[in-house]
Amino acid sequence: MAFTSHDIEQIAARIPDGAKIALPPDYSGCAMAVIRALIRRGAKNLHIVGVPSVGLQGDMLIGAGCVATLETAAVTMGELGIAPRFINAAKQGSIKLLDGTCPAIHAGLQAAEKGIPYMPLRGLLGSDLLEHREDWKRGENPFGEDDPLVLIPAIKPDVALFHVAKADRKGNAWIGVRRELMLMAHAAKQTFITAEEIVDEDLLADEIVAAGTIPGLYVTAVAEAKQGAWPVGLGGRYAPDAAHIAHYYEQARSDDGFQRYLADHVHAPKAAE
Amino acid sequence: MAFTSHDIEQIAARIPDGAKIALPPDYSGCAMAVIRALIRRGAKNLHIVGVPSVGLQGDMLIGAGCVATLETAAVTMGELGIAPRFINAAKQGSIKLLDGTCPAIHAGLQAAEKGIPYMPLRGLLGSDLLEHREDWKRGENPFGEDDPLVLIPAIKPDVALFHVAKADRKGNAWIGVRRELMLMAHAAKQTFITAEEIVDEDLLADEIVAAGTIPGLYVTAVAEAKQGAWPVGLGGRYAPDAAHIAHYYEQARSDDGFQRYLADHVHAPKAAE
Amino acid sequence: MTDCKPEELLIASIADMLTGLRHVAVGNSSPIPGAAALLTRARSKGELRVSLLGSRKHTAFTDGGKELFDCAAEGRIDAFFLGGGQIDGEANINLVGIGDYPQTKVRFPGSFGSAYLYFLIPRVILFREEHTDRVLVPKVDFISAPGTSPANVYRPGGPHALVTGRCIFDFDKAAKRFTLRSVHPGHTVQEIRENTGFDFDEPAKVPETPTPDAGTLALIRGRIGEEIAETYPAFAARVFAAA
Amino acid sequence: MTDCKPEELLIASIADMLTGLRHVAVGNSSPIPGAAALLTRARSKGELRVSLLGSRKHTAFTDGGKELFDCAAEGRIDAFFLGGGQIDGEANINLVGIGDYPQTKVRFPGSFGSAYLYFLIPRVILFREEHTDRVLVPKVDFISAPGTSPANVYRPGGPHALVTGRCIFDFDKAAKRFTLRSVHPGHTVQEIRENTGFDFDEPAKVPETPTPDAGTLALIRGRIGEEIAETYPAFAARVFAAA
Repeated sequence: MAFTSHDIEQIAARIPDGAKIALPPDYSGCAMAVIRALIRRGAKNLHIVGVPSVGLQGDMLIGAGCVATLETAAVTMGELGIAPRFINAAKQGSIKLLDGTCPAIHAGLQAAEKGIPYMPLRGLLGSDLLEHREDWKRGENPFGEDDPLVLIPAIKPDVALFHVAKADRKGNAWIGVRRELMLMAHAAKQTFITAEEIVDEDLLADEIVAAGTIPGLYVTAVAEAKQGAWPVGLGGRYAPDAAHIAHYYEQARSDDGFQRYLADHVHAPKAAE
Repeated sequence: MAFTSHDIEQIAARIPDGAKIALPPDYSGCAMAVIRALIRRGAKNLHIVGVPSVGLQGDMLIGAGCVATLETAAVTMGELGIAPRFINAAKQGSIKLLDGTCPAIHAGLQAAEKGIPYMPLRGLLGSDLLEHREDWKRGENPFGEDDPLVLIPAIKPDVALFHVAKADRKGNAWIGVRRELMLMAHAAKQTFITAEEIVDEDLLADEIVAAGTIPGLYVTAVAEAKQGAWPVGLGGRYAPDAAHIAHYYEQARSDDGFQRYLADHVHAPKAAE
Repeated sequence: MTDCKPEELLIASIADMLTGLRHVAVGNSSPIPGAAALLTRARSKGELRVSLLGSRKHTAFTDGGKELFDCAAEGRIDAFFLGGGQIDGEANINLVGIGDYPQTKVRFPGSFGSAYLYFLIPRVILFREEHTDRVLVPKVDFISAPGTSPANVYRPGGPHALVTGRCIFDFDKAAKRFTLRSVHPGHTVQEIRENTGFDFDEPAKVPETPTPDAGTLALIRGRIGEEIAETYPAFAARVFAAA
Repeated sequence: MTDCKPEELLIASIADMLTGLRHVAVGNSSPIPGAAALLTRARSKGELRVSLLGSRKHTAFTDGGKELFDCAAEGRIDAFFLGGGQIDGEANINLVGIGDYPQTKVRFPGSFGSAYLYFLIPRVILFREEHTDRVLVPKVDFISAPGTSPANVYRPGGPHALVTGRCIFDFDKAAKRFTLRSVHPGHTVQEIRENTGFDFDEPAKVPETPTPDAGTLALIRGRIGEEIAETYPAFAARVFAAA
């Protein structure tokens, strides 16, 4: 409960091997600086939960061998195409895939947020997703007749990790309309946040700002990280670095290229931070 | 979907007799001017859902004979004591009581918001609430063993009705941290809102304001009502009119007194509006 | 000692039960528990977080009415307070009414969140100043929330103690019984027996509830009085104005 | 006629399918459906609401990632668009991969919200520019979302039409079959048969897809081009720059 202030490497050190880690899509607020630090520290056996999909973060962690299980509605690099290291791992069968669908991931996190073991959901019946998800169950609507439903178990991440525009010294973090980040923080056991800036004023003091703020109550630690979402960008602040992402996409299409990318941009001293 | 601008009496006219109507507690944002208009138009057989409890609005509607069913976690006049017309009706057995508990009301509305027939919930087992709620069911956790749960059916109000500080000409309504109002709007078939002021700017245009705003997508009609929450007050804008509420409390303790209150403050031409 | 008001004794006694916790929530219309939580926070050097419902300043929820309940279900709230129009010897509480439901002879406001929070928050402190056999009954007429549950019911939470204007009881979940912990100064065990509708255990020698020391009293009358006045101005004026 | 680009034909054709609706949502990476929805909105005099995912200006959600799905489940979205790495003759769609799951030979990004929205949104328009027997297959290798469901499955939504770079199909839910509605100018029924992996019905005489009139084309190239450029600048530059 006691909120602490950290640097990037400290946060990466506090995310243990084997953790179930919830990550947002590229457009929502990605703590890319921590992702690079996780690769530097050689994180292993992570269980990634894409909320509800995952982009560059997932591809990099998979390529660097940090991932054992991937639970997501999709892995996408947007208009560039399909995430290359993810594709490679899927074809090789080197990671366990828990293919899902966006609303089921949100529902699983909402179940964790409410402390209930599962959430019933419409749709899904007849999908091969349901065939392959041994953790999902079929159920019946107890308030109807012959009305099948799918029951999605709670998703309780060990860690939620994301990047925001602004946090304060009490750990309150402003996310605006990106409420999936609040859901992640509510559902997860620990929440680590990077912020473009850490401000002195209390973000909960102003009623307008408070409406888009995660209370520090849910936040384990915050680190300041200028351009912390680079290269994927941060909505309302800075655009994705399209040239760099295209460079990544080209490099990551081969094993060697990906290793060169890591050497140049992740392991190189203070590459981007 | 097409949002329209109305006056108070028009809104009251569009809330039909027999409607299931979701109302917030006194501290959240009460459309008191519409409540008085509903009494003036002689609304009948309303099913009130307190989200999760209800105060003066409920007591007035019950006293005026507008209510057939009351579904709520509590009826309270705060520190004054217990709502007098509610108590009278409970003792007389003149309205149907669906006594609930706050999280079950929120869960029922969330089920409606998600389009699912029910939401499982912890707690409640062994409570006499469960014994008397024929619409609640007992269930088992399909992901556990010998782990009983309570299943709360979706609460889908015909109408959500509340008061906000600010709305714009597209029906967007700013509610700040009062997210239960957003849940009500999501869950209800129609949402009627009164606002202290209707502004020209688009409340969704600014990223900070947008975070606390219900999109017009969910709003059926908005009416401007200055001091629209009088006498219960509007958080951040004006305090409850404690003297008036105390006067109500005294009057409402007798049938005659309550009728005098209605004559003076509800039926009197433009009493408070 | 003699100038310690009953409210101050209750505030200090409850505050002691909250020491070492991380997060205490306090419901509406609860000035004494609220002041107690603020007192513990003041002494905790920032370790205790307090969520005071109804306060703009001392609450940090931003997700609407459901957040308190979700937060409790997530295991993020360590202590809470519940009252009751009736409380019985098995710690069942009744916030609905006296007589046959639904047409009760006496009607209370309703169960609020009790039927949920009593199950999920580890340390629920029952608080009711009025200590009479009208309130403390052998068996409640309506169980808003039960004091205990069968072993298969998910229940990390439950009753920790019962604090009244006359004494403090501890609750033993296995035995489903209250035990008198201490009697407030000026009250007696016999008086408590006479005014309690349920049977309870008591130690061979029943201690007196300790009164707050001078430092604690000064803190209550100073900073805590100011902090609680934001939410409960009438209470603060009545109890602390002449202090 | 001859200066109508293929993208403009598709935009106008899809827009016609949205006339009279109240709310159309468009997923990410969907410039042509997005432009179509904006075109219908422009002609609807404010009656149509468009939620364009990925757009700051043309979307109005404020409740996070779940809101699109909740909104669909509440019945507040009338039309949506889905694609597919494979689409079969029963309108099953595959967004996962080709070959045996999980170690597929070809892997697609994943199912996104298809397994849900296909059930709940009344008018789902399948859109895939590439019209080959690689995409339009007899039977998908993996069903991300099925085209039809048994009668007892809650399913207010489902496939309405399939729009490709060569033609438009209607879908008959009872027969579980596509019927050719129209062939785009410059294409033939025979060519479509050859490039479609599944069997489909066709009317005695297959009409040509109507090209947009001058007013519509001007609207597309003017206001719609500007509006869609906010979210898809590269697409807008490529299609509308020389217009």
